[in-house]
Amino acid sequence: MRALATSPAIHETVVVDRRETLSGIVILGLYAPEIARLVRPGQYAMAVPPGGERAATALGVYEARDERISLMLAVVGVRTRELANLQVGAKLDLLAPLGNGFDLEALRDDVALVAGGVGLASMLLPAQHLTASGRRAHLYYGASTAEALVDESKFAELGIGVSVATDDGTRGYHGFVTELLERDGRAHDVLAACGPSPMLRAVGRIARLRGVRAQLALEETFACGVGACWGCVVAIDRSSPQAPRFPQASSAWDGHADAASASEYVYARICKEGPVFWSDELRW
Amino acid sequence: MRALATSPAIHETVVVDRRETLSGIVILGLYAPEIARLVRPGQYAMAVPPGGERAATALGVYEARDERISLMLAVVGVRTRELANLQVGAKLDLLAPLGNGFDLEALRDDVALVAGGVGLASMLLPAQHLTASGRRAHLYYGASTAEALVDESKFAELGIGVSVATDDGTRGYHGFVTELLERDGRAHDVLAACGPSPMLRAVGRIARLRGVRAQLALEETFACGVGACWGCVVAIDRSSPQAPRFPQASSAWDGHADAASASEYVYARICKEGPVFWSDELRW
Amino acid sequence: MKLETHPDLQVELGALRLRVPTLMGSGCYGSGEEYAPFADLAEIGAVVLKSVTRLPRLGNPTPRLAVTPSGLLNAIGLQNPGIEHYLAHDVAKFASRPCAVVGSVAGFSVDDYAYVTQRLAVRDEIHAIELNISCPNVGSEGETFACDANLAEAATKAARAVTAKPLIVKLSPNVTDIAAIARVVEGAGADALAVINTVRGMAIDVDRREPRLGNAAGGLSGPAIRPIAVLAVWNVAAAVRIPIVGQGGIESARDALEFFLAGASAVSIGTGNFTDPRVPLNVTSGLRTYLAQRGAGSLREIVGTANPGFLGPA
Amino acid sequence: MKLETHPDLQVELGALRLRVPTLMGSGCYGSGEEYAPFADLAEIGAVVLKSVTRLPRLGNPTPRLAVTPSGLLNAIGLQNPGIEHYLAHDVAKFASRPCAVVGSVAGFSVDDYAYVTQRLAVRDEIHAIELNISCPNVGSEGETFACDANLAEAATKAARAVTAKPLIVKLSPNVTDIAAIARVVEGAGADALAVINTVRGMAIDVDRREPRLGNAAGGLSGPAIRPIAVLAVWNVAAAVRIPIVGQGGIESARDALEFFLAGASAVSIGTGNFTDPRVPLNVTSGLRTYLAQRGAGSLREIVGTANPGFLGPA
Ligand SMILES: Cc1cc2nc3c(=O)[nH]c(=O)nc-3n(C[C@H](O)[C@H](O)[C@H](O)COP(=O)(O)OP(=O)(O)OC[C@H]3O[C@@H](n4cnc5c(N)ncnc54)[C@H](O)[C@@H]3O)c2cc1C
Ligand SMILES: Cc1cc2nc3c(=O)[nH]c(=O)nc-3n(C[C@H](O)[C@H](O)[C@H](O)COP(=O)(O)OP(=O)(O)OC[C@H]3O[C@@H](n4cnc5c(N)ncnc54)[C@H](O)[C@@H]3O)c2cc1C
Ligand SMILES: Cc1cc2nc3c(=O)[nH]c(=O)nc-3n(C[C@H](O)[C@H](O)[C@H](O)COP(=O)(O)O)c2cc1C
Ligand SMILES: Cc1cc2nc3c(=O)[nH]c(=O)nc-3n(C[C@H](O)[C@H](O)[C@H](O)COP(=O)(O)O)c2cc1C
Ligand code: FES
Ligand code: FES
Repeated sequence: MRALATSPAIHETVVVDRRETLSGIVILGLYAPEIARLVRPGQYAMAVPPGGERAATALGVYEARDERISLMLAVVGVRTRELANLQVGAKLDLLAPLGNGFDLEALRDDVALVAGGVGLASMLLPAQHLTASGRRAHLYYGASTAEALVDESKFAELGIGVSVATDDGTRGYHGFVTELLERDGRAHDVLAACGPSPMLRAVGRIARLRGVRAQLALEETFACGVGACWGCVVAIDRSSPQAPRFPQASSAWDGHADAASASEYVYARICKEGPVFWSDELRW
Repeated sequence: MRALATSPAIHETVVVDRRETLSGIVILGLYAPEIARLVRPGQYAMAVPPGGERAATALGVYEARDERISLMLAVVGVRTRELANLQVGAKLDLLAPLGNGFDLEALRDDVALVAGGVGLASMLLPAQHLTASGRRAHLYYGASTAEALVDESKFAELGIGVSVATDDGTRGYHGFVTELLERDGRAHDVLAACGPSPMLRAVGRIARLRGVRAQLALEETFACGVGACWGCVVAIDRSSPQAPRFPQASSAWDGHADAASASEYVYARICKEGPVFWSDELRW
Repeated sequence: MKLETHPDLQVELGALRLRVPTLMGSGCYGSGEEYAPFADLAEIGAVVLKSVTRLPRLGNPTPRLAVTPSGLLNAIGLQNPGIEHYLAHDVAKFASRPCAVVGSVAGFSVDDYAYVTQRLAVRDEIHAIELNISCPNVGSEGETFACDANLAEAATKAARAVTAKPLIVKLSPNVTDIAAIARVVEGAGADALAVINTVRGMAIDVDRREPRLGNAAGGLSGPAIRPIAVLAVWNVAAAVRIPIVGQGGIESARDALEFFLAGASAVSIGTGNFTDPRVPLNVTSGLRTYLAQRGAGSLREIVGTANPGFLGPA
Repeated sequence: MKLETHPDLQVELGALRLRVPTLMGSGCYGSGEEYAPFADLAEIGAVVLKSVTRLPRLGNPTPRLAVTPSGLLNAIGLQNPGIEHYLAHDVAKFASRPCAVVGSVAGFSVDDYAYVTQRLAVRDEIHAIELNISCPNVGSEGETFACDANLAEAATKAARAVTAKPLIVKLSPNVTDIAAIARVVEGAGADALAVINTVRGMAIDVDRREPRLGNAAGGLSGPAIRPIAVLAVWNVAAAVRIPIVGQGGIESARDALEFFLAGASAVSIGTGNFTDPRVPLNVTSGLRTYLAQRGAGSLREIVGTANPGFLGPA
């Protein structure tokens, strides 16, 4: 996506609000006036671990309003557990805003927003932006079970239709959200999605079949989050505007010997060139 | 000290109360009926780290009453920080009660209790026991600064005299608590002390000079806390009843060669044979 | 009773058959009784006893422990009463353990290993011998037996020659090529390999300006070294056919599974017990669930399945 | 201005003089500009650039990172555009950095090291060369240069022969005796040693039953390896007289001090930047406080003071 003119920095924020859903998802409200002002839809923050000893954690900026932002956390490992345990009053330092968000101009008239799990965190700001600029959107939202579906109402309040799916059928469509999207009759000009990789791949396939384009907000294990370590990459078309300038190269560890073996793709950094990519440019 | 007939176990406790002093010492109140019933003065608990990934932490049992106990925490490293961050409602698993506490019968008529820093945590139960059985005691209590002196009132309430010292002179005697003890006119039959090693060594020296005995509750980095790893040892007189049965041995890594080189001491486990030892039996 | 809900966790390390594939690491579990109030020893596979030497040893000066990020440094220095006192006073008690008992032998010369193994292995209370070859050899400038293929081979052969009991040899990660040492030790007659012992390390007290351990250097254990241990197992599993006891930082069934999938037939839990004595039981129950969920009838079915190079116990 | 409140933190690595003794680890700090929004580059000693090879390399398949207890596994696979593209498009930009710039050279043959060093070292934007010898040598069954004294010596000599710029050689901890390698590399003409590169490791995804890294194995960094790194510095400092750049898990001034007291003249921060980009500045300010509190006029005064075997830079 196009580089945005926001300048990231380290911000010292404070937890001012903490919600925990039945399914254990935690939403941390933070006093963070500068981030709230600067952040664009689809950008993220790196949360400095309060106890040190591990890399910072990448988190989408979920809400941003009135000097506050919020983060939505699913506990999957030690880093997210440590963050989810933060209580009101705790300090949290963030590197933000980071990455290139969605290309909002390219999200034209009728947009399908597709969210899987806490991928929802990256969908609210785009939804607000789309409705504010008078465009139509519909949210397809999937989770493992009914309890794990959170905050749909925030989308409905924007006047956005919401269709939900659960893996176990406890609410809405019984199955994956991408199956729901496929079966759904509605035609959309463009898709925008955030969620686990298999879901994003399926969204890419659906877009191809429908002859529309899809913007995918990718997730991968990050270390630096600022483009310094080349750890968070995804294979992308050499011709993509997001592809790093890079001569033809070999792909193997013994690459010293066969630079001639050209490859069609190069690795782009999700944290820097992304996290949002056009699905038809990915080679994954 | 003599082995006590309490049987340790793993207890699942819950934080029911949390106090934090100005100097950052945290006192966690726990619902732990069995420990409250079983614990003897000078025993300790091993706190299972809520996040795993590190050894359990040894903590003296500070208070015990009405199905509750409390722990007093000074944050010195990652483990104590993690525990000090626990909030009311959090679960905490404890291996307890552990170790041999003070030999209360040997603490005869007039006892000087000497506490340094959070060593105070191991002094309240003995103080309660002594006053309940009609014996006299006086508390000498030292800390770095006035703010770090906590809960003296709990001792005063028992009718125990309290003399305090601070390293920076912000309250009480300006200097080490052991200097205060030395200058103090009062004669005591016996000393009982808990605090940092240098303080305990000084208490041992004072006892020797005065011709009385001292029971010292030692601290050392623990790993298992149950006598399994031999990591927490202190050198002790071979003839002490607390000394492990052990043939004469060499002390060096190349001990294969010179078992004949007899030593006067052996290493006893602080967690198992202790944590309380008679100062005149230590060879440290 | 459906097979899937009771997957078979049995494992054989040479002739040592264990009901469950969990051993308690040498030096970390005492003789078992220390942990009896906190864990049901009938539910663990074996306790590996603290290493014993020919002559008594006082052990290292204090401090012997230092906590590091997700790890523990130790330098106990093999404090033990020596084999004769051990045989006379300690070994008889091991008969009452409701799990297998593995004796651990340490030494400073090939002759030490032979002598102590022979003396210990004749006792019925001892079901198998583990050779802790991570001691310096006094004959060759303090080089560690486990860090030199010739010394490792000699110690293994010496122990093998004096006992028919199952012989586990414990390898050190502090080498350039652990697979090469493993191959030599297999050839010398080991029935199984313990992979890995602690990683050399040091912490310095910056206030006192000296090492935090009395012995200066020590051995690093715990979750910090798990990735190092998993790779060592992976590499050894592609080099030998005898079973491997994987160890280093195991605190959960998922941690243990990393070792099984890399090619370990059993696992050992040391420092994990210091975190929580329930770890060994959590591991076995978690393994049962994992296998049942995947319809596997036995642990054996998944051993080495993540490792394309896995040779497999013969 | 009292001397004690402004202790001298300067360090010399051969002819490379740094105002403050902090280098940013190769591969962890990009070319510096990535961290410019978060850290004042004028306050760091040097950025060590991502390693560059003779030919372009796409790098390893994904995933390339896995988080482990207090550690990070990486297998980037030296993704880089190759020396020619690098010289043509990237190097000129480094001139604007307000700190020293150290080029990092990787290779798969002795000739690679010589060639890339020569091409890179002539550029004024590059103030020193670090030789990353942790790559497999294709000529000898994939053995790593840093794990074989002969290969390490050959690579160092080859680089030394083609440049007079300060030459730092980066050693691997994955060896039986790092001090022996250090001695050979010193003899081959290195001006300084970087100790240590990452420790080999692996993590396995037990759900998918395969290694979590696309490359299977990777390098472990971060606080988990700090004790391993401190001991490596301690041992190397007793074996050589050239300065040592200590690294492995540094996140604070206290962490850095462990390395200085063990015998390092400077430190490098890699993974610590991923924890918090303020780590390098916290390290220098913490060092100043530590020295001032002890009345030390310079960092040099305390280097190696915990290590009785310390030989000291000549
Ligand atoms: C741009 C971006 C935006 C993001 N936004 C959000 C957001 O808004 N909210 C949010 O909750 N998350 C978000 N994420 C994801 C979040 O960053 C990760 O979930 C987090 O970094 C995980 O860190 P951790 O240490 O908790 O888990 P890790 O320890 O890193 O574990 C990560 C995964 O590995 C698995 N795992 C761990 N150990 C093993 C093992 N032994 N075997 C097999 N699998 C294992 C875990 O179960 C988990 O699925 C985002 C990620 C990116 C890149
Ligand atoms: C029987 C017994 C009873 C105890 N009772 C209590 C009690 O009631 N309350 C209480 O608060 N504590 C008590 N302790 C002490 C407590 O167990 C320890 O303080 C705790 O284990 C420290 O763990 P940690 O991980 O927080 O610190 P660690 O990380 O283990 O650090 C311990 C010490 O090492 C220092 N240190 C860490 N890193 C470095 C470094 N790089 N250089 C130099 N020094 C360093 C720390 O500053 C600290 O002083 C007791 C101990 C024992 C043995
Ligand atoms: C305190 C302590 C003492 C140990 N003593 C011995 C020993 O005597 N013999 C031995 O072979 N291994 C010994 N070890 C190594 C462990 O058995 C184990 O191999 C190692 O710690 C790695 O596993 P872990 O991370 O699960 O602890 C010891 C480890 C620790 C932590
Ligand atoms: C993501 C990542 C990439 C790295 N890339 C390189 C590299 O290209 N060349 C190199 O010499 N070292 C590389 N390293 C090693 C670091 O420079 C450093 O020596 C090591 O990580 C130990 O220090 P640390 O714990 O502070 O990170 C890399 C480390 C990481 C974590
Ligand atoms: S996480 Fe480091 S480059 Fe993306
Ligand atoms: S801490 Fe293990 S024996 Fe005391």
